Amino acid sequence: METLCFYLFAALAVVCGFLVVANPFSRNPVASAMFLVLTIAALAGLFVLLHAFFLAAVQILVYAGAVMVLFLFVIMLLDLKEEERRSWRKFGLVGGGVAVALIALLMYAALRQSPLGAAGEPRVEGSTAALGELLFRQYLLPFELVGVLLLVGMVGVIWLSKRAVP
Amino acid sequence: MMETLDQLFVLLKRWVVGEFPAAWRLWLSPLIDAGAIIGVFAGLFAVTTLLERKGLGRLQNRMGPNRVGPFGVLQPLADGLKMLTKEDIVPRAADRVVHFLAPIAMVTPILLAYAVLPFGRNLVAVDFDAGLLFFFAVGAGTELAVFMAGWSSRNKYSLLGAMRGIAQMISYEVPLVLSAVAVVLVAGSLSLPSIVDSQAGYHWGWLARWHVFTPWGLAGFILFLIAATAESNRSPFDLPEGESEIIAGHLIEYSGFKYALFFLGEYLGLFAVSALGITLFLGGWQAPVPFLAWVPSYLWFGAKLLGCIALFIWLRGTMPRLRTDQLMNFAWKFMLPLVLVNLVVAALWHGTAAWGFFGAGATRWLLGGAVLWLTYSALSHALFTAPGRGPRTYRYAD
Amino acid sequence: MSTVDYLELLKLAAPETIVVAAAVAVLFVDLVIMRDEPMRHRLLIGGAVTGLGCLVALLWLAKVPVHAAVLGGVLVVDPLTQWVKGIVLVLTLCTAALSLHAKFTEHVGEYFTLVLLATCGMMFLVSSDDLLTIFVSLELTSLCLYILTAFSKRDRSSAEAGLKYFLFGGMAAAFTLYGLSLVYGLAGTTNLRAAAAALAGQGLTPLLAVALIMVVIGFGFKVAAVPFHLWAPDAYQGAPTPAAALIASGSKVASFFVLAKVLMLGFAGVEGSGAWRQFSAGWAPLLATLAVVSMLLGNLAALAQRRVKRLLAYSAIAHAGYLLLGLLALANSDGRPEALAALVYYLATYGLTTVGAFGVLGVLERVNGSDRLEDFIGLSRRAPGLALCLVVFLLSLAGIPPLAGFFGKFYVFTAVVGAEPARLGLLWLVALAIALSAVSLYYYLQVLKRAYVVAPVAGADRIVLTWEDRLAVGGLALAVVLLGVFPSLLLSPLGAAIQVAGY
Amino acid sequence: MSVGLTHYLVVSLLLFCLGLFGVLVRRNLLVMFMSLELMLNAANLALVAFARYHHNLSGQIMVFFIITVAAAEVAVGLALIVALYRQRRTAHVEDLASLRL
Repeated sequence: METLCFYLFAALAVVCGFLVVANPFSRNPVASAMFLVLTIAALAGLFVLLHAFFLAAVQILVYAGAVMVLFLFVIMLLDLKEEERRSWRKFGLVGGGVAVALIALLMYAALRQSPLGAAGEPRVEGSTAALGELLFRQYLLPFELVGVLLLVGMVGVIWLSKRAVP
Repeated sequence: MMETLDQLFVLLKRWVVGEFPAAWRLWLSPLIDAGAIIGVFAGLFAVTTLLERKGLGRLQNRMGPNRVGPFGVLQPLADGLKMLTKEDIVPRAADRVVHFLAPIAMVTPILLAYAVLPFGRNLVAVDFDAGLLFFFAVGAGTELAVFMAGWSSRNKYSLLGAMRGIAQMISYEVPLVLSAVAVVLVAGSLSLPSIVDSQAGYHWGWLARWHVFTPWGLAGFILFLIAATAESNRSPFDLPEGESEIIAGHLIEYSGFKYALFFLGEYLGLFAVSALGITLFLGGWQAPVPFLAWVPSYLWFGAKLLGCIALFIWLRGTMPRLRTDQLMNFAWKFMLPLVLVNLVVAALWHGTAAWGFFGAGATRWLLGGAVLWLTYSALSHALFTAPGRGPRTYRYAD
Repeated sequence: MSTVDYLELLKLAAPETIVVAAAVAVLFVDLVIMRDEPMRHRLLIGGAVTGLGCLVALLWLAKVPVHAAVLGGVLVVDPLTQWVKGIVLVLTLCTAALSLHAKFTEHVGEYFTLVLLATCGMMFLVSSDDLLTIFVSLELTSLCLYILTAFSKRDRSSAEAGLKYFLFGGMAAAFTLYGLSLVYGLAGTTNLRAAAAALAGQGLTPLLAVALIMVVIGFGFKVAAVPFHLWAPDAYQGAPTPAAALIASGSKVASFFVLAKVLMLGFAGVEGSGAWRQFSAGWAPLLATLAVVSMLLGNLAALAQRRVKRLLAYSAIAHAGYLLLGLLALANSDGRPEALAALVYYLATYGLTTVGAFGVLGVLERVNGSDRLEDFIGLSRRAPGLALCLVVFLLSLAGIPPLAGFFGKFYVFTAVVGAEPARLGLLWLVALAIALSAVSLYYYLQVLKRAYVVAPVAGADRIVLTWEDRLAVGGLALAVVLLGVFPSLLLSPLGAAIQVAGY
Repeated sequence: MSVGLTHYLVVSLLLFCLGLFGVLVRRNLLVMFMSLELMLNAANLALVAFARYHHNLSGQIMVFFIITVAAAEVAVGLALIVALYRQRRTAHVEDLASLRL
C-alpha cells in the first residue's frame, strides 16, 4: 500500500514537474502553473508518506494558497500571449538537456555509491507539538529572522509593484 | 438508551463495516464516511436553497417560491432537474480542459475539508493532528478553482471577477486564519475534536465554557463570521459575482451542470466554514446548558449549523453590497489590526488563567473586553469618522 | 529540552536588534512624521536615523565584549565575528552617507530600511554556525539587495538589473540549499562544527562531493566568481550607485566570511590540495580553479570596459579571485590564524576602497549623469580633492604600496605561499595573481589618465562638493591610506581576536 | 521492493534537475520562477526524507523555513516582473538586453 502510494506520488511529481518546465503541448505559463500545483500536491503526498503531516498541510497552504495564487495573479495582470509565438531554441534545448542529464547521472552515481542505502528504519514522527518545541527553542532566532525577511518582502513588493508617480 | 442514540451513526458504521471481510474494511470505512458526508450535505444544500429563497422572499415582502409542491417545498427538485437538463455551453475560445476541470476543482477540496470536522461526539471522519491546518490548506484550493474558471472562459468579465474573487479570498483568509489561531493558542491543539473537548463543561453548572463567552472569543467569532462571509463570496461581500456589475464574474460562461456544481461548491463551502466556526467558538456538538445534554450531539451540531445558515440568509437580505476599495480597506485596515489585538488578548487570557482571587474571572473579562473595545473604537474613529475620512467625495464624477 | 534565556539572547543579539529597530524607526519616521517635508530633509533625517542605528550598534560591539555560542550554534558571538560585524556596519554607514544626495527615489524610508535590514542579514550571516540560519540570513540579505538594485524607477536598466540579479541569486540559493540539505542529510545535524565532526574520517564520499560542489557553486554566485559572475556587471551598472556600493562591499565581506566559515568548519577534513602537481580532491582545488578563472577573466574583461561601473564590477570579479586565494590558504590548519587575519584584513580594506570608489563615482554621476570613462576627463581640475581620493582608491585596488590594497594582497599572498611551506606548491597561483595585478594597473591607470592628463573640454566648471561627500569620501581615503601605512592598526586586533575565538 | 531513503532522494534529484533544466532553457520569466520553485521543493523533499530516515526533526524545521522564504522570494521576484512589465511590456529574458552582458 505504502509502496504503491510512493510510486504513484513520485511519478505524479516527476511527470508534472517535467510538464512544468517542458510541456510539449502548451507553452502557456498557465499550464505550467497548473502542473506546478499538481507537483506540489504530489510532494505533499510524499510528505504524508514520510509522516510529516504538519509540513504537508503547510506545503499545500502556502504553495497552493499563496505562492501559486501570486503566480496566477501576475499572469492575469500581464498579457503573455507572446510566449506562444516564440519558437524553442533548439540548440539551447538540446544543450541544456544534455548538460542537465549529465548532472543528473553524476548525482545519481554519487547517490548509488554513498552509504545511504543502508539507512536504518524510519524513526522520526513529525508531530506538531515536537516541531513547535524545536521551532520556538533552538530555532527561535531564525524564526525571528524570517519575520524580518517577510517585512522586507512586504516593503519591497509594495514599492516595486506600485506605479511610479509621474 | 440516550447514549446509544447519541452514538447511533458511529455504531451503525461499525456494524456495517464489521459485516465485510477484513481486507475490505480499510477501504470501506472512508468510503462510508465520504458517502454520508456527501449525502447529508448535498441534502442540506437542497434544503438551504429553498430556505434561502423563502427567507429572502419574506425579508423582501414577497412570498418566495410556492408553486412546486405544497408551499413550494419541491422547488429544489425542480431547480435540480432544470440544471441537469440545460445545455452545457462552452465558449469557442475557452481552454476546454481547464474550463471543464474548474467546477470539479471547486467542489473536491471543499468536500475534503469536511473530513476533519467533528459533527458529533466521535463523529469525525479523520481525527487529524493538524486538522485545522488541513482545513485551511484544502480551502486554499478553491482560489485555484476560481482562477481556473475565470481564466479559461476567455471573457473579460470572467477574468475581472476571478481577480476580484481571488483578491478578496486572500485578503479575508488572513483574519479568518488569525481569528482561528487565537482558539488554537488557548486550546493548545490543532486537532478539531480536541478543540471541541477544550470547551467541555460548564461554569457554575449552567454557563457553557464555549470560547464565544470569552472577550477574545466573542470578538474572534464576530471577526470569523465576517471573514467567513467574505470567504464564501456571500452578500454583502459578493462583489466577485455581482450580477449588476460584472454579470456574475467567473461564473458567466458556465451553464447547466457545471454551474450547478459551482453553486453546490459555494454552499458546501458556506456550510463547512460555518461548521468550523461552530467547532471553534460555539462548543462544537456540545449542549449549551447541562440539562439538555441528553439530546444527541449531532442534533445540537445540526441546530447550530441551521442557526448559522439562518444568520447568513438574514445578512444577505439586509446588507447592501460593498465597493472594492471598501472591501479591501475593511480587511487590511480594520479587521487585520483588530484580529491581531484579539490574538494578544487571547494570549493574556490564557496567561492569566491561573488567577484565583475572588472576581478574577470578571476582572479578566473586563480587561480583555476593554482592550478590544478601545482598539475597536480607535480603529473605527481613525478609519471612518476622523476628519477627512468622512463620506466619500467624488472628485471625477461631477 | 532546555529553556531559552531570552535576556541573554537579547544581549548577544543586541547589535542586530538595534539595526532592526533602526530600520523600523526609519520607516516610521519617514512614512508618518516626515511625510510632507521636502526631499532634502527626509533624506537627511533618514540618513541620520540610519547612521545613528549603525553607530549605536558599533558602540555596543565595542563596549560589550561577549564570547558565547547559544542555541546550539545558531548564534555564535566571538571577538572575530564582532570585528567582522563592525566592518559591515562601517560599510553600511558609509553607504548611508553616500545616499544623502540620492536622486533615484522619493521613497527614502523604504530605501534606508532595506539598507539596514540587508545589514542585519549580513550580521547574522557572519555570526551563525547553523546551516538553517545561514540560509535564512543569506536570503534576507539577497532579497534586500535585489530590491535595492531595482530601486530606481526612473532608470530603465534598474528593474532589468534587479531581475537578472534575482534570477542568478535565486539559482544560487537553490544550489546552496540543496548542498546544505545534503550536508544535513549526511551528518544529521544543522550545526557546522557538529556536521564536520560527524563526517570526520569518512573522507570525501561521492555525495559529500556533490554537496560541496553545490555549496561552492551557490556561494560562487554570491561572491561573483567566474563562471558564476554574469549578474555582477549588470547589477552594478543598473543599481543605484549607493546600492551597488553595498553589494560590492558589505555583501561581499559577509559572503566571503561565511564561505570561509562553511568550508573551514563544515567541510573540515575534506580540504584536499590545490598545489602544483599534487592535486587531491577537496575544496582547495575547486577554489583554486575558480580563483584562476576569476582573476584571468575579471582582469582581462575589465580592460575592455568603457563604463566605470562595469569596470569596477570586473575588477570586483578579479578581487573575488584574489580572495578565493585567501580562502585557499585556510585549507592548511597550521597557518590558519594568520591566513584568516589576512583574509579579513583584505576584505575590510577592499570593502572600504570599493565604497570610496563608488562614492567618487556617485558624485560624478550626479554631476554628469553617467559613468562613462570620458566623464572623468579633467577631474583633477574640476575637483582636485575628489581626484586625489580617486587616485588613492584606484591605486589601492591595484595594490600599490603604501596603500591598504597592497598590504591586503601582500598578506594574502604570503599566507597562500605559507600554506604549503614545504614545497611551495601554491606558488604558481601567487605568481599568476601578481602578474594579473600588474595587468590590472593598466585599466585603473586608464581612468586616472583621463582624470589627470587629458585636457578637459572647455566649459566644464568646477564640481561643488557637499560636506557629506567630503566627509564620506575623504574619510574613506584617509582610512585607506592609514590602514596602508599602519596595517597593524587592524591586523593586530584581528590576530588577537582570532586567538581568543580559537579558529 | 520496499521504499527507502534512496528512492526519495532519487525523486528529489530528478525534480532538482528538472528545475535546473527549466531555468536554463525556458525563456519566460514566470516559468523560470516556477522552475526555481521546483528546485527549492526538491531540496524540501530531500530534507524531509533525511529527517525521517536519519536522525532528527531539524530537517522538517528547515523545510518549514524554506517554504516561508520561498514564498517571500517569489513575491519579490514577481514584483520585479511587474515593475519590468510596466516599463517594457515584456516578461521574457531575451528582451532584457539593454544591459550588455
